[in-house]
Amino acid sequence: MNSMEPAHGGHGRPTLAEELRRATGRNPARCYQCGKCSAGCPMASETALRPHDVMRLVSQDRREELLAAESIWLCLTCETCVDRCPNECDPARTIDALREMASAEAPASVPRALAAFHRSFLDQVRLTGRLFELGLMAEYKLRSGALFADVTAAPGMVSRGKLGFVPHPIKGVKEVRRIFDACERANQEKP
Amino acid sequence: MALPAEKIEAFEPRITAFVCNWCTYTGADLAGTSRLQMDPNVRIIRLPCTGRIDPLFVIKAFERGADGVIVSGCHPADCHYTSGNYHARRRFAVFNEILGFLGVEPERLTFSWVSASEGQKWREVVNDATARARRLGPFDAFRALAGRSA
Amino acid sequence: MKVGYYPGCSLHGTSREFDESLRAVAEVLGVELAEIDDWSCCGATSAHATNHLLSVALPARNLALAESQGHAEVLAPCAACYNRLAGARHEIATDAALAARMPELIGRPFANTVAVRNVVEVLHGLLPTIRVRAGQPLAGIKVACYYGCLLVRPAEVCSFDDAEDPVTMEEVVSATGATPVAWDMRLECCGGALSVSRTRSVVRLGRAILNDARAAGADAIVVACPMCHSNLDFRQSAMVRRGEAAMPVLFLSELVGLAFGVAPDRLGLRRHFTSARSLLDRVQPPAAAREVR
Amino acid sequence: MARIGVFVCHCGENIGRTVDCARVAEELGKLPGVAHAIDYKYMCSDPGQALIKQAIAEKKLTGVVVAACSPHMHEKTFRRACGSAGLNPFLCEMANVREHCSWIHEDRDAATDKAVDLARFIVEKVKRNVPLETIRIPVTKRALVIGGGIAGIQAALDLADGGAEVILVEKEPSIGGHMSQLSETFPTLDCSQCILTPRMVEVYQHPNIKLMAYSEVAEVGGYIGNFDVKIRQKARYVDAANCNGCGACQKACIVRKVPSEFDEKLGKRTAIYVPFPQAVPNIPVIDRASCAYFKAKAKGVKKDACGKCKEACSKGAIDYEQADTFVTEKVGAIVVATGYTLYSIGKDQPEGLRGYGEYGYGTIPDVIDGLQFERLASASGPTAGKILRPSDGKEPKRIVFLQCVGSRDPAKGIEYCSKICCMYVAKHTMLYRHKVHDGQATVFYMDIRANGKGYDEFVRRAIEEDGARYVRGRVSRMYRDGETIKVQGFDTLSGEPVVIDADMVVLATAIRPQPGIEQLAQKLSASYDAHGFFNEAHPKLRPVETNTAGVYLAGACQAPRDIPDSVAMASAAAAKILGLFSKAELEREPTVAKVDAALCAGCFHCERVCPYGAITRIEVRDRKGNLVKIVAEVNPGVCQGCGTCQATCPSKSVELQGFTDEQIWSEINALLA
Repeated sequence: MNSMEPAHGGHGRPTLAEELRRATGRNPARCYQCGKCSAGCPMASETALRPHDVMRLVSQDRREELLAAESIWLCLTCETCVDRCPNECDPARTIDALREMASAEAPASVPRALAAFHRSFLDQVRLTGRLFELGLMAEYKLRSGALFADVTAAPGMVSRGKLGFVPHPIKGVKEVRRIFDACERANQEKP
Repeated sequence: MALPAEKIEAFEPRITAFVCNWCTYTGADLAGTSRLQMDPNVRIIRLPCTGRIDPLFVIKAFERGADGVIVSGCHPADCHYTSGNYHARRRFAVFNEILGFLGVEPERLTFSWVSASEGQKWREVVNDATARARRLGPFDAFRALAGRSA
Repeated sequence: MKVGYYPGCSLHGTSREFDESLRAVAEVLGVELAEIDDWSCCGATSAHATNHLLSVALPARNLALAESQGHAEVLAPCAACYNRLAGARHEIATDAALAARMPELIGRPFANTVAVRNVVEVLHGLLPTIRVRAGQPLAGIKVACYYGCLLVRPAEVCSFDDAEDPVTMEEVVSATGATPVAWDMRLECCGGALSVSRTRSVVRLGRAILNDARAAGADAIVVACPMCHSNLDFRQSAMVRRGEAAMPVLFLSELVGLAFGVAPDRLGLRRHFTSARSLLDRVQPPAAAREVR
Repeated sequence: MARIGVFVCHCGENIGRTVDCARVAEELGKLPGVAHAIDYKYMCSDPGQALIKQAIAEKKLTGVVVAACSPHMHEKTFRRACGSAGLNPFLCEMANVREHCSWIHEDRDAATDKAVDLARFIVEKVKRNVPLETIRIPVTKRALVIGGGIAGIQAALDLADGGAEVILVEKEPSIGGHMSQLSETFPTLDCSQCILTPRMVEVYQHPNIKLMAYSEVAEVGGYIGNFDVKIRQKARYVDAANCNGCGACQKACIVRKVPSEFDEKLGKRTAIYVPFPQAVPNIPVIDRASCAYFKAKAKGVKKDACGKCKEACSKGAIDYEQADTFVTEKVGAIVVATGYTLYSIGKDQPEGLRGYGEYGYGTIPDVIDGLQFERLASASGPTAGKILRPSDGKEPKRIVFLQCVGSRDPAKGIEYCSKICCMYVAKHTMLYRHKVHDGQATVFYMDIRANGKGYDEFVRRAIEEDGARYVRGRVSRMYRDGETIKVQGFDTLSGEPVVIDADMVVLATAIRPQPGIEQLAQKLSASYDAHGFFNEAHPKLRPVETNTAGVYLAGACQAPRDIPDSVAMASAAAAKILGLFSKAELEREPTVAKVDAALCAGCFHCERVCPYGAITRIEVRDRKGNLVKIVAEVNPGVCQGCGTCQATCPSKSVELQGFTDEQIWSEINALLA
């Protein structure tokens, strides 16, 4: 093995920690498991894996387990963990990067509701350049199957003038679509 | 400008090493007590500290027939004199660029840290520098110049 | 004073009253909000969670637009937009390789020169004027300033105030004549990112915030984020239990507007799901001289 | 013309096996200036040395080159031999043909060629060697100890008992340092004051110790054996010679509510005060900033300024006109024992540090630090040893202790471990339980570092016998909820978030060097690390020395240290100094730099690069006394001989003796045979 190559986890590919270090610019090995991130995490009481658990599994190279975990999709990206981490780790950014990897490598593991939400959101933006919230809701409900979950919402929204009308695409919508394409291409080209 | 293979065989480069007394000289001593065999092309000149090494020494060595030069001292933070090696590092970072300007291939100068416990590393430095000089061939730019002016 | 204005999608939709109240307040303060022509969505949480490059490129397009339209700074009232725009700006400023890629990626020249401001920061910069223009209508009203997370974190991006002990929103509220209360939950996340997809988490988090504000004696909660607002306002009926009083949730610009004597309807207060009536009843009738044209 | 003798050693077979020693001698003998060249089986043996001595006498040699083993092995041997034969020892040098040649090569021809080269270089060098004299420096057998905490006290007593005179300088009104504030000490729980105060009195009474309390080091000049130290004695406004320590002035003082530094602001003192009853010396000082007399004077009040203490003093010792005085002392060695200060979590921080906003920046009442807890637990403290909350005087039934506050927290600016907190927190939980039997102590920790004799047993005892609850995790946030403090943490061992209601919180804040340490280090030309701790000369082999000869370290000025460590360092420093003082003169190798004042252009690049501060500036004047120029001069007592100045000097006017440019050039010139 060439010593110049990045660390391997004994399975012929870079370790998860190494990949995340490249993606986030922060070294996951800095985590010393003090738990301060999890102590301040607003979702800690609901998730199976707390931020420090995620960092721990990263350091143990438990890729499949992490990418399949629902917990990474429950992060609110409130960044409390980032600001309070004593050792300058970035659990939120790490979780973001894991989500990206999960979407690419294990799309089936992405919780349906969330995948639907993000997909609907981005499709809206790609389509018109902006987010049209009524459109988002309709599409989200169709995709997630949660057709009646928020059924109280829309009528009140409309009567309060909150949802507006279906917008025209912005002038630069083609520009926005090009950005989407370019970013997706760049992601696929990543080793 | 690499030499053809048969000439590489015949050419024995001369290499001068300027080393500090406390780390690299002692590391080379350790290589000796450990009987680590290495290329016999390197001649050591002992100085108290890499901080004492004037870049002009290096130019002078090339002028006097060296085909390669090694400058080696204590690792950063381990200098016997606290900071001499830092001054050396700064000096040689600048000097490296000047070398090219002078017409000396920068690969002919090796700058390394070898501690008193790194006999093995000293052998690698010596063998690498020798192999590099062998590949680059004799350095005769100065010699030609000296011959003309003499 | 003229400032580039990036309303973002929410202010054109569910948080229309944020836009309306902000424009009304800006008029009184003599601030011209120059909307960035042809702005597009910042990508918010969804780009952030799925494609990091996209989450930088989408804001970058808007910053490039602002740049080409001659703005030195841009106001992004929505905290999510602010966070994404400021975050992208910071990331590009600290990553030379990323900066080099940007123009090609977004198909525009881009020098990353535009500063990103949030609404608290901008109003805070106008404190003396607010003090002068505010009458006494809010005297005696106690307000819980809720920062949430996107406005102050991460500290290296949102450096306009101390991430753990911010004071700017309280100072703006004091300038309006209302009284900020001391409370503990002002920096805790309301769960905005899961607002649609996981309502029960949002209810749990929101309830804790409402309870703490109530315990601190607040008459209303003031926010500067459409997501916090929609969570605490729209979903409040699910958060409160029988017998607990409703807690009006106002945008900071709405509160400032009330202090200026702007009519509640012009501030969009009727669009709220949780009635602000209990609060409006306590607002002193605005003096005629203060009525805004 | 030089007459060099070359002596080639076979080292039994060690050299002779691969190097043709006879050929080396023969080749060297052909060189111009070589008057004598022989080879011999064992040059270092008595007969070998005799050969050298004999040749020096018979051939009138002007230099000797021994081609043998490493100079690190036998340079001293051969130089001594030359010296005894009447040749200046520094005219003898070695060529290393064993470690650097015979042992690492197999090809006999190549090895022999190389040996000839190596010896030739040295011959060319020795031709340019000049006789050098060993440097002798007189030693003043007095030591200065800076800092009167336990480390300074120990160093002063050890030195004084060893017969050296000592000047002990302490910036506070009394010696005793932080140790005098402690209640009981780990791991034995013996009373801190009970073991410390006798040592303080001993310092005061020791005939060899001159105690200068309420004083600071202003300037340091000179070098090892010969320092000149200027000391500022701050005005006490009390005449020490007349004061009998009766305390009447303090009873009379009308300003009674100044927060006491000794009690960490938990207690009060008067404006004229001694920090604590056992203070040494027991002489009060007037704190100008809070004194009614000085305040009135500052406002321009002409008469009727307070003056109560002056009226009360039967000895007439109060002197409002007293001013700072300066004295200069000559000492041969200096011990730095300036100790530590505690990091505080407040918003205002020195450069490079950040406070803890998530813990309320120190604004939440009843959140105190470790030293404050020591004062609460101390029988001589403001609560007479009762554990009471500062805010309302109630006894806290639930105390939470937080370890690693500031320490091991690069995000706040400190990455190191403060070393003593694990132990004193365990001690605090014990003291608490011993005083509040129904109280519950909870400790948030990351790791327990109890690596001393009896240390781990001590922590176990806190947990097993005294009921301390240890939670492994850092606290994310702390906030006030009525009278209780909510402590929001995470138990990483059970994997659960925890919120603990506390009546009081004690923060084990990081140990930092004393403020102003950088300025002191600069005065001493000693180096310090990124945090301001002094650097030891070598982390393993020279732990109590600095890289400035004659300056030593003891205690927490070098890194966080507990009492046993500090005392051990102090005794070690004292032993080093007593060793230094055991000689009438210091002997130094003459390998030091020397400036040619005629050539020096006064650019002072050398001054900038010298790691030892050995360069001073001197004025060159003409015969009429007019200033011609300012040039550099090397202090041979301070120079360690690295030669960095010489390589840096643009005008080539500084030379390292023994390694002059001429000597090195001639070695390089010899590259081409």
